[in-house]
Amino acid sequence: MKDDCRIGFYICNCGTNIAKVVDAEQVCERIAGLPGVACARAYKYMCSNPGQEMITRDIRERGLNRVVVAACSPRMHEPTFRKALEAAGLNPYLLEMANIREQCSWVHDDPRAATAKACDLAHAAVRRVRYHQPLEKVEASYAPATLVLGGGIAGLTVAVELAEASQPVYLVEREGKLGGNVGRADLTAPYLDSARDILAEKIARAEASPKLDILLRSELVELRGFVGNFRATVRTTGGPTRDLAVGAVVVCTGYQEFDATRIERLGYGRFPDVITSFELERRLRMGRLETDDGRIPRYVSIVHCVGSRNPRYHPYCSRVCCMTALKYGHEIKSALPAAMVTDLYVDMLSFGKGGEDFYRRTSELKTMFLMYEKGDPPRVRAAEPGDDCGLLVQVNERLSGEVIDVPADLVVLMVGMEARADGGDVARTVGISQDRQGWFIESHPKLAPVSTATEGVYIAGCCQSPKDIPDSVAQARAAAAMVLAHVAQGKIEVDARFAEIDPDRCSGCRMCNELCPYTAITFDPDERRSSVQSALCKACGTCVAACPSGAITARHFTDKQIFEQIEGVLAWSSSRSS
Amino acid sequence: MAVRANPHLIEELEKYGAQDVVKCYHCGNCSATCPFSGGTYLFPRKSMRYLQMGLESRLRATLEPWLCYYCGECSDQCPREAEPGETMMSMRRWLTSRYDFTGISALFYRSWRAELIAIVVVALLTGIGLTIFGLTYGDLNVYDGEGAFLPAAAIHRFDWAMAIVLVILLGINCVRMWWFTVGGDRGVRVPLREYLKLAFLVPLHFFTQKRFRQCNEKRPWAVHLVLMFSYLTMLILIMFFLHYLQDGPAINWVAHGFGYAAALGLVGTAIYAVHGRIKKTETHYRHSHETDWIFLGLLALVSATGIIQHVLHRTGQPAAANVLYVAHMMGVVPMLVLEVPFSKWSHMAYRPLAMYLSALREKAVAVESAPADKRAAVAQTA
Amino acid sequence: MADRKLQVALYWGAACGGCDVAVLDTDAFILDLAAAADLRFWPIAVDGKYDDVEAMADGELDLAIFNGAVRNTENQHVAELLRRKAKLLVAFGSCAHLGGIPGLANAASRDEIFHRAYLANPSLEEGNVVLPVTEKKVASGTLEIPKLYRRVHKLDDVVPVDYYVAGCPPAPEQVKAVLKAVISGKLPARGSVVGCSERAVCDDCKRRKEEKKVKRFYRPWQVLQDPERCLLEQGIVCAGSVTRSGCGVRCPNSGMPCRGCYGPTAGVRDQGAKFISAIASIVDSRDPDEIASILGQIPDVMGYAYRFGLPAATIPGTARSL
Amino acid sequence: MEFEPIIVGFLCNWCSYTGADLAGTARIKHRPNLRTIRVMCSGRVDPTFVLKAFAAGADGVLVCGCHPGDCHYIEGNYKTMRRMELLGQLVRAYGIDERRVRLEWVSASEGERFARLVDEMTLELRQLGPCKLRPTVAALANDFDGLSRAVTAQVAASGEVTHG
Repeated sequence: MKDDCRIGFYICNCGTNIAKVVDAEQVCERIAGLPGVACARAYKYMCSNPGQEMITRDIRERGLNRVVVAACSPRMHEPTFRKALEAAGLNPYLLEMANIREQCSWVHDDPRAATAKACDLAHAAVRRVRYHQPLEKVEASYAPATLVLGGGIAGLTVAVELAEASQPVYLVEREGKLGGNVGRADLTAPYLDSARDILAEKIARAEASPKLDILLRSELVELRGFVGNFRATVRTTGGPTRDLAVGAVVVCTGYQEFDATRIERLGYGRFPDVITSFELERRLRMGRLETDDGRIPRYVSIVHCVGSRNPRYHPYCSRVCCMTALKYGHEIKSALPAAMVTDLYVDMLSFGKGGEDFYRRTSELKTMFLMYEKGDPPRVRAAEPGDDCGLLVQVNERLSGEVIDVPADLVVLMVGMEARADGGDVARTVGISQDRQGWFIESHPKLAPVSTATEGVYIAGCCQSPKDIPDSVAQARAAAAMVLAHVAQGKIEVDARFAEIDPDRCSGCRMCNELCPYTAITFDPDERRSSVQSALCKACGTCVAACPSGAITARHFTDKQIFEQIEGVLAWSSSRSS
Repeated sequence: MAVRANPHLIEELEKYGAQDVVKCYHCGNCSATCPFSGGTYLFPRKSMRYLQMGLESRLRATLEPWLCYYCGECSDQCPREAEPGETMMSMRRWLTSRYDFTGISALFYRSWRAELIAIVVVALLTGIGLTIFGLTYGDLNVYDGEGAFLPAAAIHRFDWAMAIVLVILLGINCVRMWWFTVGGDRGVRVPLREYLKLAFLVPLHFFTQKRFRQCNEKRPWAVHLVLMFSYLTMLILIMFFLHYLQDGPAINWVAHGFGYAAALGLVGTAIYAVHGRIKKTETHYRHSHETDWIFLGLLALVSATGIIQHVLHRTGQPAAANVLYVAHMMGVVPMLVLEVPFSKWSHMAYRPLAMYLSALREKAVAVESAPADKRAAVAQTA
Repeated sequence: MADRKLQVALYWGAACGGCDVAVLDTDAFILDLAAAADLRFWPIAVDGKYDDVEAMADGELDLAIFNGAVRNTENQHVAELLRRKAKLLVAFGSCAHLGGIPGLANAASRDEIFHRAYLANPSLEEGNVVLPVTEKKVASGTLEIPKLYRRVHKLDDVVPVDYYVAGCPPAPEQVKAVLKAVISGKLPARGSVVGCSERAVCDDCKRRKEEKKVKRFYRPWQVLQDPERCLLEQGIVCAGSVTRSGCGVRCPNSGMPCRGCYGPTAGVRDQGAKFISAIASIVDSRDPDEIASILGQIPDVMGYAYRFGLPAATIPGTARSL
Repeated sequence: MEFEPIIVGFLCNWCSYTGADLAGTARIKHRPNLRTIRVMCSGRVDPTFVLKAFAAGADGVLVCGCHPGDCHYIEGNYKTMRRMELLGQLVRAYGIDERRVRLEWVSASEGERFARLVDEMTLELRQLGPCKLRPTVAALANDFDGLSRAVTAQVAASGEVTHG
């Protein structure tokens, strides 16, 4: 234990949120008796201004050099209290919080047990904070250029926004032309604007911008470095391989459509008149809405949720199919007024601006809506001789419990969106993570929707999750704004929490090298030592746990700090404490 | 076995007067507000759904439209203004055309012109026939007694002949209705005993309209009851006591009392309905199908000519009375021949029958869904 | 110091004798030692009694070298005795340092060990069961034998230790280095492991190290090894990465995986736990069943993890032995 | 009084700790037996921590991370999965019931699941009773005679004992 510690302990009542279950005074009394604790106080709202000032004053007047706050979750107010320490000139990392609200008073009823638990958590925090060290943040420069992966609607938007703000942009597109999946659509829901028009405007702006370098038939093969200082290797088919210096990367790699042959009963691939939504879009664009053998369809059946919201394929909603299906109702009815359209849906999700109105307008076209059970898609079979249609779609109608045969000449499958099959390669190359369905994960689902776990790498559009054009564009512009904010500053601060390798202890065993998901660990073959590039490190601590020489330290999560915490939580409560 | 959907079903129903069916999104407010909806008969929502799903065969088998009296609560409560009440009405028209084996009903409902032409043709035939008959066997100047232009006994025989034809036509349609809803449904087995036990329901509902009374609004029931009893009274008078009304000069005040009351009822309710439909005073008067107007027109015509010819007769103007009598018959005959089996008036048979059939279905369903042990117990006692 | 010869005692506790042999293995140096020091007590080589040691003044010995673990009352008695009489006490070899091979006894309970040794030993003659007792009255008085503790302890569990010499046994060069340091008086910081590296065996191992991803583990005899490449990368379970260097990479250089006798490096609290963490980290699979089957190829995890140091582990023995 | 086990929990910052916080904000009541220690990733959990917790008197250890494939640090939890597998073998060798060490995946949205997990583990540990590891640095026990009696009694039953 460090002898020179002067710890200030503060317990928050949080009005009655904490105090109604946890006896704050008792916790205060017990903590006050621990070695190194210079003062222990309870207050009604520690996060309030007077609460923070209490900490600041005590640091100045009582010479505190460590602070423990027992209050809400550190995910809530750790930044607040760190600022209070900074205000008094104390390094913010000399703070430790004990979570006695979310993980104690809010979830327990018995005051005795809750108080005992709060004591243990506070005790652990006090023991831990003794081994805290002042940490300094690291600063680095920020290159103005940005690499945008994917030339769909999201990528185009990011690139155009940045280029028109006079920042250099490299737009990397794997295909030979820009536009992505939007380029495959005819009209868009709910206002029935032409997708072609939407794209043409963006592409024209992109091509006109002198700051924008469009690299078609190209792929990112390697990304090294860290935020503000990336080196990207881009390979162009039949062209040069370039090494680009960029400050940020925006991933807009989009989605791929669900393979409808996977759901056998839909008959896709077996019946030529069972087509996907993209195939219908193509026919609509060509103005030839007819069956495979060139007849005018009298009955069109649209099957929703193909691959989506089905536990066997993808559990999520692909978000655009309902509106697109409704759009087909309009398009078919306007092209063929005599045709009858049937929508076989799971739930009609016509959320968002204009959505419900669009649904109402479609239903007024006498579209027949039949609901089927999630996980029980309709079954398509050839019609019987004498029927006035080519196919019969059998559906277990959910609202009525009836098994219904729907006549159809054309069956349109609303194939859902799925993460690109090679999304894992992209994720590994740029160092971001994927969820179980393969979508890229954002930093925070609500508060940081375009950032990722790798600083300087952003995501926008459908590579993050299925979304419609307005949402993709909004996300793309958000990502562009994030990049511009950093470019404007010209430099970045790297979090002080990262792993460090002590070169005097490293044995060069290379055990850690492959463990780092961010390739922050490099091995110097001459010195036979590994080292961590701090700006790349995200402080997960996986290498620390693995280092057989004990040479890697996780700043702010050291072995010693955690050992102290373990002993701290058990010292009073364990049935066999020594 | 799968049911075939008919995507054109809504379009077809629209020809019978359905409106805004597509607006319905099955929230169920209509069924919640309906005082009759419950148990195994959940409407109008279920029928609306059948309609939207294009399940023609299911819709044909349903009795639910007949259980509705169009109080209009559902249409008032509908958040989508989908007019479920009016849709139920149109379904009754459509069902009537399904029960009718001749196809005439379907023709009339879908084309008011066809109905009007049929009425005019029947009216003219009646007029011509009666005029020739009268001139051949009687004297235009004689209204009653010997040598009467249209003697009561002859009219009586004519009435009975017509009634037999009507009963046969309607009877066949009623059998078809039974077959569509109960008899032909393999899932429903009704013991013969129940048929007998519940048979009383037909006259009960016919005469009391007691179900109609359960609507929140009592006035439509009262108006309908007055109309129904007036009509019934008139029918009985005509079928059995025509000569009391026609013969003179002695006045049978009992028959006349009934006659006047019935005439008053008919005229009053006709005026009430016409006024209501013009001013759209009540929800069920908001939408008027052509057949509604034709029916009211005939009713008004028949009532008016009936009263006038009676007044002329009693004021001693036999020739004028006879002319009006022919005109009256030119209204009555089409009304009975066309309206009763093929159009709106057929509901006087279908409604009470529907009460009976729905009760039977409920009995059958109850047997089906009874717990196994209970069924075993029933078997043992049997 | 030059005018007075160094007063030295050597002792073996629960040990195999290998450490004493290691001292003798210093060849001609032993003669230098004899010239520079009076070997006052060394049961394996010199005749003597505990009474002789007890008769010494406290602190009379300059150096006491204790090898072997503390297993019974006698071991503890001598450890305390030497601590009192010697200025410097050195825990010599893996047993004194960490508990050593005898420490593996902590995997079993004392009852089990007793039962095995006296009742279920395959070499026992049938019907001839002899059980020891701690005290027996005979004509001349009471005879006693030392009492066996529940579990094996390392030396510093019993008495404060000044220096540690790691190894099973310590390499002769190391023995020389330690003795020379004491003779010359140039001593490192108290409590340190003398004559060793601060890094792991890998640091001194000349084998080539590349990507560590293992799909299958082997016993050394199950696979033809690449003599140039890291053994662990070849799936041979080598403890070199979790073991302090100083031995001269004796085992890996001769084609055998390191077994960990030098104990953990200074930065590691628990050698076995680190072994588990490191070895498991490099398994190349994401499928729980496959992971279980790959890791199931390592027999006797506790034996691998704590071959030389169970008494020094965070949990120094199994639930049965504690 | 019923035995109340103490469980030490190592929760990853991004999924499980957030999930535990969610249980709090949603006021999903659960047993107060868990003592949580926050780590950035379950991959930080050195097996030493688990052994240390038992040595310090814990009755159970719960390690929670993001679901496989959902790791905030891409694949830290896979390393945890492997370490906990091998650690499980060691824990068994130590004679500690495997049910005392649990690795569970709790996402940031699974407050309910987290609460259920704590209750479930608490109940299970109650049935198992206290973890029978004695304090690591206990006084040297000296009951050789007791042992002798136990074994002697066993052998006496077979009737062939000689004292040497």
